[in-house]
Amino acid sequence: MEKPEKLIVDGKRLDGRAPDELRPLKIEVGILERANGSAYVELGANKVLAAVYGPREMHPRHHQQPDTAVLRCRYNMAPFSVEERKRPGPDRRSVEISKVTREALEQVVFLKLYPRSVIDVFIEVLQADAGTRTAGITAAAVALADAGVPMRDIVSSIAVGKVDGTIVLDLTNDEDQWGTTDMPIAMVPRKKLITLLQMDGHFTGEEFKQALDLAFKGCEQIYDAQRQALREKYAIKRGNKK
Amino acid sequence: MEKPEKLIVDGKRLDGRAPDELRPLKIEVGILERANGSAYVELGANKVLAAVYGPREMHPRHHQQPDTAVLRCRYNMAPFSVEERKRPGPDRRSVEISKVTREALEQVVFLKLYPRSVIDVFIEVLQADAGTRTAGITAAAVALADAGVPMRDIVSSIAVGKVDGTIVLDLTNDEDQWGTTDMPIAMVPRKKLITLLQMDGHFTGEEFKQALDLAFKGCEQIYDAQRQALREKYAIKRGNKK
Amino acid sequence: MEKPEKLIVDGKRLDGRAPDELRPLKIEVGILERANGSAYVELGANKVLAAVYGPREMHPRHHQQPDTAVLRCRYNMAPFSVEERKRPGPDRRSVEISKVTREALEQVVFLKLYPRSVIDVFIEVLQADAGTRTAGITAAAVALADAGVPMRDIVSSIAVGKVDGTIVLDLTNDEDQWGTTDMPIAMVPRKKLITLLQMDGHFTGEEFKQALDLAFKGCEQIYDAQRQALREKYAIKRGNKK
Amino acid sequence: MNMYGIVSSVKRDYIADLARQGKRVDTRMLDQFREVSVESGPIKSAQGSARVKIGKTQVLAGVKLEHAEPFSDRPDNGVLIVNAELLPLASPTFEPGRPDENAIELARVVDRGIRESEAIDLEKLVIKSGEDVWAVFIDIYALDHDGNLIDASALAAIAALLNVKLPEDEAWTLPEFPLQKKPVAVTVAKINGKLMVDPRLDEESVMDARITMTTIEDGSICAMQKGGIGYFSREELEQAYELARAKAAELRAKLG
Amino acid sequence: MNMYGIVSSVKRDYIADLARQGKRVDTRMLDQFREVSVESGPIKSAQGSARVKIGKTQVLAGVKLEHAEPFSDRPDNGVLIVNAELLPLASPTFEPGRPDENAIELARVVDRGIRESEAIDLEKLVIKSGEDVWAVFIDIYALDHDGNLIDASALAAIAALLNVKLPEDEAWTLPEFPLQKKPVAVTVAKINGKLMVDPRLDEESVMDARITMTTIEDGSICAMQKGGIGYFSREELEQAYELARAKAAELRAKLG
Amino acid sequence: MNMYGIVSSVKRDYIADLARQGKRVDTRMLDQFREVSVESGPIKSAQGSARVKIGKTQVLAGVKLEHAEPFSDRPDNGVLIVNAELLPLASPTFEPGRPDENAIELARVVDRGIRESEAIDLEKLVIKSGEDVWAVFIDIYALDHDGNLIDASALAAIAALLNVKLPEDEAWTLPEFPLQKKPVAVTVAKINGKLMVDPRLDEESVMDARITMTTIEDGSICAMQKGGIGYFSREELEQAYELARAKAAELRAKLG
Repeated sequence: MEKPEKLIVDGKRLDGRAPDELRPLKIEVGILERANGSAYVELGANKVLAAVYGPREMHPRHHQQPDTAVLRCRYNMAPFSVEERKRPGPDRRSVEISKVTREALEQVVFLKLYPRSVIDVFIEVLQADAGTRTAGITAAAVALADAGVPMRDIVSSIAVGKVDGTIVLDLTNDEDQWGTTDMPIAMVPRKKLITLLQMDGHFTGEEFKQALDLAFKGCEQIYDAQRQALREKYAIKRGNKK
Repeated sequence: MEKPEKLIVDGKRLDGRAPDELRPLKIEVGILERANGSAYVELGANKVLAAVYGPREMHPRHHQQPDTAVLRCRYNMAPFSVEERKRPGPDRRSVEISKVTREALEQVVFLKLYPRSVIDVFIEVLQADAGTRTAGITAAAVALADAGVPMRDIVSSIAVGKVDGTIVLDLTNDEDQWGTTDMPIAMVPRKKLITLLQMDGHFTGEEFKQALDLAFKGCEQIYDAQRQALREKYAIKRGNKK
Repeated sequence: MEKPEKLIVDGKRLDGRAPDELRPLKIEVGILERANGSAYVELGANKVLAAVYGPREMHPRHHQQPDTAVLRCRYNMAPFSVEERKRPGPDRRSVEISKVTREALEQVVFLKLYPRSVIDVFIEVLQADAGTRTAGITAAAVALADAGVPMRDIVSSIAVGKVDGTIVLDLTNDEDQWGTTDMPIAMVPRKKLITLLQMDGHFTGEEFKQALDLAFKGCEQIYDAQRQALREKYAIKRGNKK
Repeated sequence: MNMYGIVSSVKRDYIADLARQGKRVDTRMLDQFREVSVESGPIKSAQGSARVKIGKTQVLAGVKLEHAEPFSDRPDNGVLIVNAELLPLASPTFEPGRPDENAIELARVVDRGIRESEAIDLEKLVIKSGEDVWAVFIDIYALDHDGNLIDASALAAIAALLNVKLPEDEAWTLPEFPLQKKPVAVTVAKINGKLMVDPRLDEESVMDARITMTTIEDGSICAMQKGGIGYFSREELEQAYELARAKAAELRAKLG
Repeated sequence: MNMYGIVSSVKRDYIADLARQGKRVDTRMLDQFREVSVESGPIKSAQGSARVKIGKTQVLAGVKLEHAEPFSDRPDNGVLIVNAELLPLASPTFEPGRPDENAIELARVVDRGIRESEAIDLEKLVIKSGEDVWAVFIDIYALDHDGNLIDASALAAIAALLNVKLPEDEAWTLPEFPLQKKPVAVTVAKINGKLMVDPRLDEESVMDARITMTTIEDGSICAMQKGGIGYFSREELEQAYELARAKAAELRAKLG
Repeated sequence: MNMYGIVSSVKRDYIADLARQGKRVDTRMLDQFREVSVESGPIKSAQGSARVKIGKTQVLAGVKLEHAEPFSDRPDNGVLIVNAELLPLASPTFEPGRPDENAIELARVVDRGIRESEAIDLEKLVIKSGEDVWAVFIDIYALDHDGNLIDASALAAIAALLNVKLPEDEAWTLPEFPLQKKPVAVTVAKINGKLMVDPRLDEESVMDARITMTTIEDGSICAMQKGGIGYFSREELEQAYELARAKAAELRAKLG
């Protein structure tokens, strides 16, 4: 797509959203048979799958930690998830995202309960439209809950940014590409503790504060949807057991 | 070479063979000093070397199996074995052939006799003219016998195919390239048990049956040549010992 | 640079040196904080850093030798050390140089004193102008001494070669590229025992002998400078301790 | 690594004993598939895509079309590349990293079914002879592995090809994607001497051997692949062919 | 692997306890850097180079300019590539081999600071649109790791860019290298609830989390990166920003 | 990994003690090679090939000629590439995988002998200056390793070059392959202070050091490579040169 003249017209974004509005969000829990926990997230045109294996025995053994479980995360994009086919295998971007994803999640997981173990989080981006790392974290947190991994709370994640001088929530690919600033963020929404923060582009100090405000609002909506999805899954399960 | 108009003229193939005729076959046993067993096979213009090491201790140890030996096979082509120089190292084709080769041989080897051990089969194609995987299996079976590895029986292998509508034995490169169908097969000839079967091209059900008939005939000839080569080697050895 | 008409004019080389003259040499000891020993060598436009870690426990454990320490060497060139940016990571040249460097140093180190240990020598070429492998060995020997690793003696290293038919000491890049012969050498200068010798180009038997003569002279100068640098470092240290 | 996981020896004996009686752990007939569903076009970023479920096994396939140079010995042919990823998401025994021998075999079996049946008319994919052609990338993504990944993958691949929309590219001048055949793979497992289709994961972990036969509309065979360390007799192969042919027709009907 | 090494639990408690009191192991203030020095042009084989020392931490950066094809989606932009090597020379915990996640993160944080601030006017690096542009390679070489490699690397990178001499190449027609901004990264560590700049290695091994903020001359932010498993509150982020902005000005002054 | 294997300490002492007396395990003289044979052209798919046996050591070399771009700093030179594979077939200590330091050293020693002697007139291999040249690939295949792979490989390489038939290619216009020298490598091993040629594998596992000297027809040296952790004195090097020169003439005679 060519660069559009304006990304915000009459207070509305190209897809009709208000600046502080999320894209349509769908969260499904437990959609995979083999994984110990799984979740599927659609956020606008993003389609992201997360699966959790573990706690399970760590191999090779010399990677075991005697006093704690190890959390491992892999973020990966399907070759067909983007405009130009992506060659399979990790690249520098996915290695970095895997690292910050792990750091975003690790704080809430009670790893000490499972010494010598490993908990694996696998995130697969099936279709991408900006915000895949935050959708991945959102999905991973739900998958961890689905796997029954004990956690302090759920981590919720979204991006905010600046487009045509306006602070906006949940950028699309066009807004990311033609806008000024992208700031993915993850947090424990109840306590407002930020576990992931990256940013590139341009923010004045004042804009940064506005962006944080909007991020808190966005993550609360994500958080509600995560809990709702988990409730539905487990309500149904309990219902079935009767 | 350009595609020839016909690959079979007056019932004879381009190299003068009848449809059910093997190329000239030569099998030599024990031609390498360091390997525990070895064999060299020439089948037409194919030149293939196989060596066996083991049973020997498996390293690294965590790959050891407590109740059985592990059979490993590596099929590899020399850079100079084909028309256009092949880059050294495994490619997808050789990884697959290594796998089916192992599966073709494993059934006949008494692996349970050697717990915690490994038996390595290395196949090197020095000059290639279609049928290298089957020549490799034929050579590997003889090398296993030469290494003194206990086996139920010997595995014999050959390809059959369809060329100009005729079912033929032991395709050359030209026949493989310009013909319709290639079906490599391996078996324990005495009991007619098939341990490798691949096919690509086109067969009706009826042609498939004809091809199996021809494969059984071909493998019997291979089997005779394998036993003959082993007899000669060990007859001479016994002779020398007197 | 274009090939110059002559590399030696009136007995002087392009940089004004006599055939048997070293380039300006600077050796600094202990310039890194974290390494157990380190040295920095400037030889003409070469800038080479060497660091030693160990003796330390060898990981992974199955690489431990029960009766001796293992010496490992890595020679590496910075991407910006040469005219055309060098891609990071080992290439065939650096793998070979790492091997001969290890073999040049191993003889003088009392490895048997540290069973199950490893001593790591890391050589980084920051700026290159021919003779980097010999400058690296010279630096590594000083770094080993700085690390307090017990050694029979110090290894000294330099290149000799043939340029415009003259045997010369310590070739520059231009001389290496446009001259005839390059012969890097390393030795224990006191006992005149040669621990590294490579050569490519052209030598008659007589020229080889002349080149050896010059190499002995050159290595003695290197040896003096190495000892001087170590004396200064440790004299100052002792001074400071008062 | 064994891609079929491990079952306890009790379960192993149970499955083998059932097979001897012509029965299966999930009460299916020997010649009966689990429930099969084909969803077309779930991925919009691909030119074509499909998700196939066979029981609890799930495979996603995506097709991308890109400009490429033809292979030097085939200047007048488009390029077909099939890649398979056994995602660590799909099974506790799958590990991240480059495709292992199981993933490579899977990709190559699917590739041969499509290539050898001439399902795609590759000659129609030439833009400029010897210089510029369309490359068809089929990426197979195993999402959930409960057995019979080969049949699920082959079906997802052909379904994704059927779903291909034309790329928005000036060089594309064909009225439609030149798909001319629908090859379908059917894998027959042998357990305790009995042949059965569509092995579940626990059956795969017990089977002696498997044979995959890919057939086209007229019942002729375009590709075969035996796997596993066991053997087949001649009679078993002929019986497997009859099974494969009959079941392929059923699966092909799911392609719509 | 943890790139911050291990300190004893006694030292860990000591550092944490000091932090609670607003103190540090080396008597610095929380908002105080160690001694910082910038040496320009130590490497003549690079077009630009700089060696930065922050306390005992040493980083060398070299810039090479080479002809390259532009990326197909940016035909009118030069190419910027930042690579970082955590040399095994620099720390007992760094191992030879391809860059690990720490080296990759380091390179990408430096890259974003330069790229997003538009420090280099990439459009001026085009030689022939869509065909030939200048590629700017920044290679970061960590020589001695005593903490805060990110700030040292980012400073070395911008200092090396400032040091760039024009290549002797016919295609080079610019009067000078088009550097138009000086982004500076400042990393703020959080230990026991206290924020501090320029963590030493032992402080890094104890810290809960870190946040790197890269700012330009006017104090605005061009890049941020949180690291570590801890969290930041909103107030902490705002406080970190004030620290980063103030300290960046100090470091920028070292660039001369 | 040590490529020379392990011998028992009893055998080690025995070999060293024999050496002291000027004797060898297989009753050879110190300056005596095992039986050497050179078979030309065993591989028809190569443009040139040779199989060399030295005692029980066997090496196969194949030459392929292919079109290539010249290196940018050598627009008027063909390209020479030497690759060596220490096949796992050849020794229980050789493992599959990318060439290790021993294989790389072997290839580079052979390469330097050919390159530095100017055995091939690379300028004659230019088809179009700066654009299209012949690349000469020499692939060395170690089949059976009973010691002295370097000499066997170097001899196989030059024998394979001598065997080169002209490619059937329009671009080939030379009357013959421009081979103008026959460099021959001779490796001298030092055991217990004694120098000897053509070490067997058990001798290699005991030797202190080795030196390979590659000489051409007039006895001058074009390449040298010392290996092993031992040392050589000046006198030993001069003695080694006399051995290498004399033995090279013997080996060269085998090239026919």
